[in-house]
Amino acid sequence: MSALLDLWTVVLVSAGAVFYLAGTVGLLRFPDALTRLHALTKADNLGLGLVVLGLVPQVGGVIIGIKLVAVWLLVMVSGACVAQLIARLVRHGSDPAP
Amino acid sequence: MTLLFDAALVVVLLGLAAWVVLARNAFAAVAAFIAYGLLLTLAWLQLHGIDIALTEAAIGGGLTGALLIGAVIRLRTAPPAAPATSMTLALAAIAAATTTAVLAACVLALPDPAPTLAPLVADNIAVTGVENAITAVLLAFRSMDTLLEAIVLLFALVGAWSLGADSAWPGRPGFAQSAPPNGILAYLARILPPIGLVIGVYIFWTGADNPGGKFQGATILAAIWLLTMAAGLTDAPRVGSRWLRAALVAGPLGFIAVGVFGSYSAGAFLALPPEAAKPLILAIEIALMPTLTLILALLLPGPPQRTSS
Amino acid sequence: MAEFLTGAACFILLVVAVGLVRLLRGPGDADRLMAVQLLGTGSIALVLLIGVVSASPALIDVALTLALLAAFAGVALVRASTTRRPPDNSQ
Amino acid sequence: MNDTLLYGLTACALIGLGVFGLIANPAPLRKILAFNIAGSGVFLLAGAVARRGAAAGFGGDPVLQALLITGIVVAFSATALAVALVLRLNAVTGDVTLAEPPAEPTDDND
Repeated sequence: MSALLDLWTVVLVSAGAVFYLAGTVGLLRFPDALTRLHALTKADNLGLGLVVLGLVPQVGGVIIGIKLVAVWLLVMVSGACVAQLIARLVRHGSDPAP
Repeated sequence: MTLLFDAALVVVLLGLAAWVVLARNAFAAVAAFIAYGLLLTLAWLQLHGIDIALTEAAIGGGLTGALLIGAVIRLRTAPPAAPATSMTLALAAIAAATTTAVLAACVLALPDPAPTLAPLVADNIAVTGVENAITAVLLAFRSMDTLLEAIVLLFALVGAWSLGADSAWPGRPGFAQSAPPNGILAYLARILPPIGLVIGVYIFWTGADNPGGKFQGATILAAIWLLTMAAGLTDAPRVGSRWLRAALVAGPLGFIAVGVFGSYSAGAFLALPPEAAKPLILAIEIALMPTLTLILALLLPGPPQRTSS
Repeated sequence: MAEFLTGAACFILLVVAVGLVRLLRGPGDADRLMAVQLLGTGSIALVLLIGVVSASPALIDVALTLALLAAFAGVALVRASTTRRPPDNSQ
Repeated sequence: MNDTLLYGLTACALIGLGVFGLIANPAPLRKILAFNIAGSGVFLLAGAVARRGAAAGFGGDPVLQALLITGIVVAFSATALAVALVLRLNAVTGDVTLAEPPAEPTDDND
């Protein structure tokens, strides 16, 4: 059972790390601000989400596990809102060098 | 493996610090400074200072970033200052290199075994009734420092307010903010405050026994209040308002009252009688919390700017 | 397991650090802020990983604080860039 | 090379960088940033010293760590006051420096 949980952690944390890599590659390679924003939100939501889900079996406590997931939910809410705000800023040209 | 992580962290920290100092674009420097603050939080964790990491996360990740971004954008229209002459640059380089060299020599010469007060704290912490050693130090063993800190914060706010123009006195700090009531910002400012209130009070409350405490909790509450101000849902209070001024001095006065009580009951100013140590520590924390929240939040919008609404 | 998680932490730190190149290059404020945002999310993951490795659940509170305040830099930028200030007559 | 030595030496380098920026960079806001870098270097140095003092079941000397928390909060309040001063100076004079303006503007600081 514990080996299975460890496998779960290894697979999900690795997958999360890959999404961080994808986020960085997108942030560096995509041509304009809006597409870069698209890459960033993947790292926000999926990268952190997979890491959190991977870590849940390792913390040994339901309350702590719930707090872990709460961290992810908070990041998703604020990440989504900030992405919208930044996108509007970019589109309405308030940014000096779009 | 951990040392590898430390080494990578240190390299990125130094790179970001160099960028903050050397970048040509002021906004880029501020953005790098925010990133630097985030990584500093990780450095504190690696140095086993969880309480410090929590403080850095709350202040560096929230308040300082917002303060500096607001300032750098307002200063964008200002004419650039005259660039430093090569003489100044050379002097700066010499001063920096000397400082670093002397300090590095001191670090390499640190005594071994290191002097520490940890055993002393471990021996006496039971008297205070709290389990978090940091809280015990802040509110029992070195409470004079904490009292003076609260007063310094109050002075900083008074200093910032005193920069306001006469015509704006006693008005509200900052500029009037408005946002579309159904927009994203207003949405965020309605979703986060209840959660932030719970987290802030939790961090404050758990501080007696676990990492956390009034500074971290107050910073979180201040940040949440600022968010609602940014979305136009609330407005900063008038600096002349009586309740505001009363709340600002309530914390330090409560602290001093406990101190005076100590000089009667335990023989010295700020001494805590052992049988009542924990309730008194809690009393100080509860008295300081609203004051700290108000000061930390109102330091951001700065001096009063407008007398109407 | 600790070895693997520390290795993952190293990997994520390096990856988001490389993302900081966007902070150097810009060109807009929004691009620079996005690099900071990625680093912020990365630090939350790192705090959680370090917390599990060192078996100290209190670190989750640090991650919770970072997550709660993750939106602040973005909100400050949008607010400062879009606020039309009244002419300053306070001289 | 142990971790306290690594962080201690990093702190020294950060203080040096901060001192350099404080003297070399003419823009006041950048001086504030540089001062904060130097300040955080001082904190980190104290943090490394505190970590060396780990004993009696604590991960670091709790007295020093508690004082660091005080330091970080006070540093924030000082930064806020400094920023308020610069903004007020800019609002009153339209400029950000107390020095005489340069003969012709340069685009050093965009």
